[in-house]
Amino acid sequence: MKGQNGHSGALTAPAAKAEHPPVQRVAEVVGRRPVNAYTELRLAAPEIAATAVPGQFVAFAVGGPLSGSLLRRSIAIAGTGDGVVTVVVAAHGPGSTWLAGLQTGDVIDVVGPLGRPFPMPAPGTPALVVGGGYGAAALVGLAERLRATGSPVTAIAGAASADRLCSVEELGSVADEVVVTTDDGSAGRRGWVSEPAAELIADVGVVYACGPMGMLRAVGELATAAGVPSYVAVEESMACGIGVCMTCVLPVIGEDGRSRFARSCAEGPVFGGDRVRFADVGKLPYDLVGADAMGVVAP
Amino acid sequence: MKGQNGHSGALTAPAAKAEHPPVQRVAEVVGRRPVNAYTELRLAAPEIAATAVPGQFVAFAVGGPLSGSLLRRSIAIAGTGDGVVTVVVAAHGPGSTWLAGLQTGDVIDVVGPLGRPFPMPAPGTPALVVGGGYGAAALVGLAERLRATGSPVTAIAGAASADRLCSVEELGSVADEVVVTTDDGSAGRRGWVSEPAAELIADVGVVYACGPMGMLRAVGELATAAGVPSYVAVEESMACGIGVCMTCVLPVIGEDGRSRFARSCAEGPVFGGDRVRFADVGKLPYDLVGADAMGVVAP
Amino acid sequence: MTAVETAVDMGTAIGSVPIPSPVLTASGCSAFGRELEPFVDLTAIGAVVTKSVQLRPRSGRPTPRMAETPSGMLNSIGLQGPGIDGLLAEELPWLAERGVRSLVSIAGTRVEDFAELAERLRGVPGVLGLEVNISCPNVESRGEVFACDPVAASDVIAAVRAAADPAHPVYAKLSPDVTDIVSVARAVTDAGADGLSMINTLLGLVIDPDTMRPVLGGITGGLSGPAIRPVALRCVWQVHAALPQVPILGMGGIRTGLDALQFVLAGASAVSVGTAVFNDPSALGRVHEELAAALSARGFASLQDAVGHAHRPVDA
Amino acid sequence: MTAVETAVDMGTAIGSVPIPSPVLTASGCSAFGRELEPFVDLTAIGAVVTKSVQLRPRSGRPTPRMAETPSGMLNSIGLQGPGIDGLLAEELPWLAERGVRSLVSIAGTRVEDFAELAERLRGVPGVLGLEVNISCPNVESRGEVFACDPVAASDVIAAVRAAADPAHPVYAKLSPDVTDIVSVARAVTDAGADGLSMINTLLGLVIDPDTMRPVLGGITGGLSGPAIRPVALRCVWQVHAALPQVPILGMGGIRTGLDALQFVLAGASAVSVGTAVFNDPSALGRVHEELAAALSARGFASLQDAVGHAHRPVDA
Ligand SMILES: Cc1cc2nc3c(=O)[nH]c(=O)nc-3n(C[C@H](O)[C@H](O)[C@H](O)COP(=O)(O)OP(=O)(O)OC[C@H]3O[C@@H](n4cnc5c(N)ncnc54)[C@H](O)[C@@H]3O)c2cc1C
Ligand SMILES: Cc1cc2nc3c(=O)[nH]c(=O)nc-3n(C[C@H](O)[C@H](O)[C@H](O)COP(=O)(O)OP(=O)(O)OC[C@H]3O[C@@H](n4cnc5c(N)ncnc54)[C@H](O)[C@@H]3O)c2cc1C
Ligand SMILES: Cc1cc2nc3c(=O)[nH]c(=O)nc-3n(C[C@H](O)[C@H](O)[C@H](O)COP(=O)(O)O)c2cc1C
Ligand SMILES: Cc1cc2nc3c(=O)[nH]c(=O)nc-3n(C[C@H](O)[C@H](O)[C@H](O)COP(=O)(O)O)c2cc1C
Ligand code: FES
Ligand code: FES
Repeated sequence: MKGQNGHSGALTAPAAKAEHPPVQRVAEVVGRRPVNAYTELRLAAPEIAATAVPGQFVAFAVGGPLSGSLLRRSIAIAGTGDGVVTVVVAAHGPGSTWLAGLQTGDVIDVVGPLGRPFPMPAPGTPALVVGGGYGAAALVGLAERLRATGSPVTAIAGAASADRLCSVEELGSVADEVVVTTDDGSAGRRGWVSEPAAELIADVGVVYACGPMGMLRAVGELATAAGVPSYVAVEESMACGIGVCMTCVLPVIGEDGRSRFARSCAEGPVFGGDRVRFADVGKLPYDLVGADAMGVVAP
Repeated sequence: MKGQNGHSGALTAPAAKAEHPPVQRVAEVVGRRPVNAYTELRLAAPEIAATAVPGQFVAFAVGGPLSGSLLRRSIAIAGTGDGVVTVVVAAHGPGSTWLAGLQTGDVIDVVGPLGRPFPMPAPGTPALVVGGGYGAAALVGLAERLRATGSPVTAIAGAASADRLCSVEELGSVADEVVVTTDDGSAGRRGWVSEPAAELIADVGVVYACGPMGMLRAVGELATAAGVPSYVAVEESMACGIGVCMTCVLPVIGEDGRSRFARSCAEGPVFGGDRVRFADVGKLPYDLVGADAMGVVAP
Repeated sequence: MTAVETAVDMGTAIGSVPIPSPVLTASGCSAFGRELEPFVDLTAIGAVVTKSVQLRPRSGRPTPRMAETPSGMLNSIGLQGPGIDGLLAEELPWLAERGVRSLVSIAGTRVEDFAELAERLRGVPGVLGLEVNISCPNVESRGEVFACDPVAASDVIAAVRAAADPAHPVYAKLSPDVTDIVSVARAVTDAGADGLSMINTLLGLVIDPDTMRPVLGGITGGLSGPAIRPVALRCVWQVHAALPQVPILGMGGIRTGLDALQFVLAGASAVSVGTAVFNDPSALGRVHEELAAALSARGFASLQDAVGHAHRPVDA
Repeated sequence: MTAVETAVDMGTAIGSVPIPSPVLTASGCSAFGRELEPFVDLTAIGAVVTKSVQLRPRSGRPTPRMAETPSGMLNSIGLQGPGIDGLLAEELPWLAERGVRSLVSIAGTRVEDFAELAERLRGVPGVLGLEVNISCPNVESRGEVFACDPVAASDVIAAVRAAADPAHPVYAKLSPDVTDIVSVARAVTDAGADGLSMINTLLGLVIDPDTMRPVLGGITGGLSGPAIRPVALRCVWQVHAALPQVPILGMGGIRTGLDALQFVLAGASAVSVGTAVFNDPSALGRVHEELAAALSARGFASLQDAVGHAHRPVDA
């Protein structure tokens, strides 16, 4: 993977566009089950299941026919197979709470697969996948794909507490090793995923992470410091999920070494861990392309 | 009933306020079944079931937790018993379609009982009840109550076609006679309810009607022309159902003989058939109290 | 409204008149209060803001008077009401007997009408103050709405302030349908308004796809409900930023305690709940409880401490 | 967009340029069209209205850039975009190659900026006309928004009309945040606007109950979506009533064919679908089909026959 980078000395090449365009369809919920603090939903969506690649997500219309919530909710794809797309939903605000309340037989409007998949390393490259909370679900398919191309896979799944862990079993069945951490020590090692990640990073050639922003930053920085390429799947607030609204941007270093506000739905959600300017998320750094036109000047 | 009228020579006294105040509660749907073109819902709402009187209605919040539809939908009470309130819903626009889609086990926010009940005649007064479409459902409880006070009851149930008839069986089990009419002749007599009503009116001392405005007008005018007091339950567009918004008014002749815009939710929905100025519904007649302040002058 | 275990002092004031709760009804959305009795303890809320009254009884407009809109509604009632005589004879005594505070909304089409109404309301028991609905057409200015012109608006307020009971705070109710709401706010405050109610409805239109004509006989109507909340909050924010010492009665789409909290943080020292009452007749008590709980959860000892908080730097 | 059995002639025009469908994207709500390709036949819709472009590339504002609101959303993107060079080099050729019509939205903070943009767009293939986004702060007038001042607005439009390709119709995009939208409409039409796009977003604010500060870094943002539809319809109605000969591109909360029908009946000869695309990326084609079906069901032989129909007496 090293050496695939651009002119800037970055460790990663930007994730490539997905091969298949997204589709929009009404899908039936064909299964639901609680998974610790989360709800796993299985949706009959053959076109999406057939083309989705790990790292991609779907976007759901929420609230039913009289809904006053217009914006789609983006949810990572946790698995595909037999024409079925699996997602894991954490009930958070009104939209995700509504999603988590869907019952078998209900139907929902879904768009997908969206976003860019995780780039694959050279066959056989040992890989570390790091998931935080429900973020671990999105890594199961990736781990399988890595194994299929000969990569030994080590997985770390972390959460605040045991009930917020996710997909530990599934990761266990594909990864060579699964390390579990919880902030409160209620399962696995007490502490953050970054601790085992720091220990394991020397042995791998690529790192993948999905979870809260703070975790992505820690893992990304760790990898970059160790000279290991990393890819993180970010979770920015999205209005459309398809690339037309420009609400979901964050500062990302491009192939030409210049930083731009990149759409996390269309240029992401997978970005090189060394390309996301984590410290500047939510800010407008003066060296961003076009910051000058906003009246921001170099200090 | 004759002679209970006000100063104006009207045949009817205005319907009296209900004895019990309404309550607001979340009720569970404990039963649903299709009834011809309609859906009958049974709701567990003991406080409402215990105090509702025929002629009253309930108001439902529609659309679920993310709903963009704020206004309540008013639905006549079709029956009460065992702590359960029964309603019959015709799927029409988005709100009633949502209501008609409720499943057993779903919960819904309901306010009731609302509005003024049908006034009862002197015990034993022969009564004619006339229902149009789902309006017949609201008359079943009334017919029972009339029978209980010794009134012989004749019922007419009419609709555009057989599939839009409602409660014919239920009326049959309490009324001495049930006449069915359909506009297209697909069940019972071909034609409007006003034809059998005209034939039967001479034999009764009071008439009650519930259904579309045109039907109420025809029945009300028929009764008044025959010198028989009549009560009609109107269906005006309501925003609140409880009397605070003033959207649901229609021109009604008061006890003092003067006409006012009366709230169909709070002064109605039951009005004397001779008191509603049907021809002026949706208009602002110059002789309404306060029309002068609106700039409307006598022609 | 059942008491909740919270240490937050929810007391506030309309002008200089203290009220125990910052949650009031909105004019025209709770009639004269009676119908809410089964759902709300009217003595516990801040006040009943009565439906705008004019000098004479008014029939109001013919139906249809409303249309449902996405997260809101359009209305054109035409100020149906009993006139000042009916108000004084029937409605205000009913409220006063029960110890319910009333903020009386007055409306007119001439400056003198407003002044006469204010005069008639002097010393009336239970009345805590006046809200002046200036979103009415000014017959002396080709029907232009008073609230859309700083001069006409301040003429009304000056006349009302001069005629009103000195003990009655006078709140001017502003329309959002202006290019610069701060200039109107400044004009009416300079003219003597003790506070500002904001916002009234936005001018809107709905066409019936079946008749292919406007739903409302008056063609346009007033848009209210959660749909307009961001506009209302913007108005409160702008005016509080410009005139931080002027008390604001905030309204426009408030449905929950967290909605009310937004208005308080933006600068409102009290709030009115309007259209939400149609959806939930128990809304007033609920909003009070939810707001108290939200303030408590955020560490505020009193409602007053939270007023305008969103304008302060984050580290403050 | 699959063809539907309907005899209705859906053809209309932007200025004098004919287009086969009255349904367009809304500026800023479909970027430069590319991302909609999987969902919509871009050659079949009226045109792609491109995200407002300025002279220089712009990063846009920091996040958060949006907040969901009841039946709507608030946004503050800050016109992120590639600048006119990027537009001419990348986006317009992509559209032109595919035979997609584009209505190019231009924005600036000085009259000369607008004129220069119009000049640069002369004769560019695929461009059918210009939409002038005057809802931008005017740096030469203490940041007052052009669209809020009839004089500033008409200065921009006059300069654009003079500089633009004579074959390009120039549409002025109006803001609803004014006391009298008809006076702005009249001013820009007198200054040479060939049509009017209305409405842009309403100024709104949302406060985050957790941070207790405005959600958006720019404090206020633009409110869009079905929530504002009644306001948009009212603006279209008022302007069409006053200036029946001026073509209107109507927008604000259109989600269905029946919503679009309301705008047409109120006086719009074409419509833009904005925020609804976020909810339903297939919305443009669907709205076209639904509108065609609705017109057909109401006995209209052509879209043109329905334009402004709601203003006609019922017996007409
Ligand atoms: C690429 C991607 C993948 C995601 N995968 C998952 C997943 O697998 N499982 C899961 O439970 N959630 C996932 N999320 C987060 C999920 O979309 C949000 O939790 C959800 O949108 C919150 O919506 P709400 O209605 O519950 O909250 P609200 O607070 O009501 O949301 C209001 C608005 O803010 C946005 N928003 C709020 N919180 C978030 C957040 N954390 N991330 C993004 N947008 C947010 C919403 O989309 C909505 O537009 C993902 C988000 C993204 C962008
Ligand atoms: C006292 C009363 C009793 C009623 N009883 C029944 C009943 O037993 N069964 C039944 O199916 N329906 C009944 N209705 C009518 C029912 O309330 C309306 O069909 C329903 O409100 C239509 O709502 P919608 O969302 O389907 O239509 P929409 O067109 O979306 O409604 C939009 C708005 O218009 C109002 N509205 C539309 N049509 C009517 C109408 N016909 N009457 C009153 N308001 C209307 C709605 O309440 C809503 O506020 C009754 C109405 C009233 C006032
Ligand atoms: C049906 C209805 C009637 C109203 N009548 C009046 C009125 O008489 N006087 C007045 O000042 N405001 C009136 N309003 C405006 C409200 O008081 C309030 O300012 C507005 O509705 C915004 O608040 P809301 O969104 O909470 O309803 C009315 C609003 C509605 C919906
Ligand atoms: C995210 C977003 C970005 C927008 N960007 C622009 C823009 O660049 N230029 C412009 O003229 N209008 C812009 N608008 C306004 C829309 O073009 C449209 O006028 C408004 O949103 C109302 O229509 P709608 O309710 O269908 O979205 C934007 C709206 C949204 C929601
Ligand atoms: S969510 Fe709309 S551009 Fe990314
Ligand atoms: S529906 Fe509100 S007063 Fe009757």
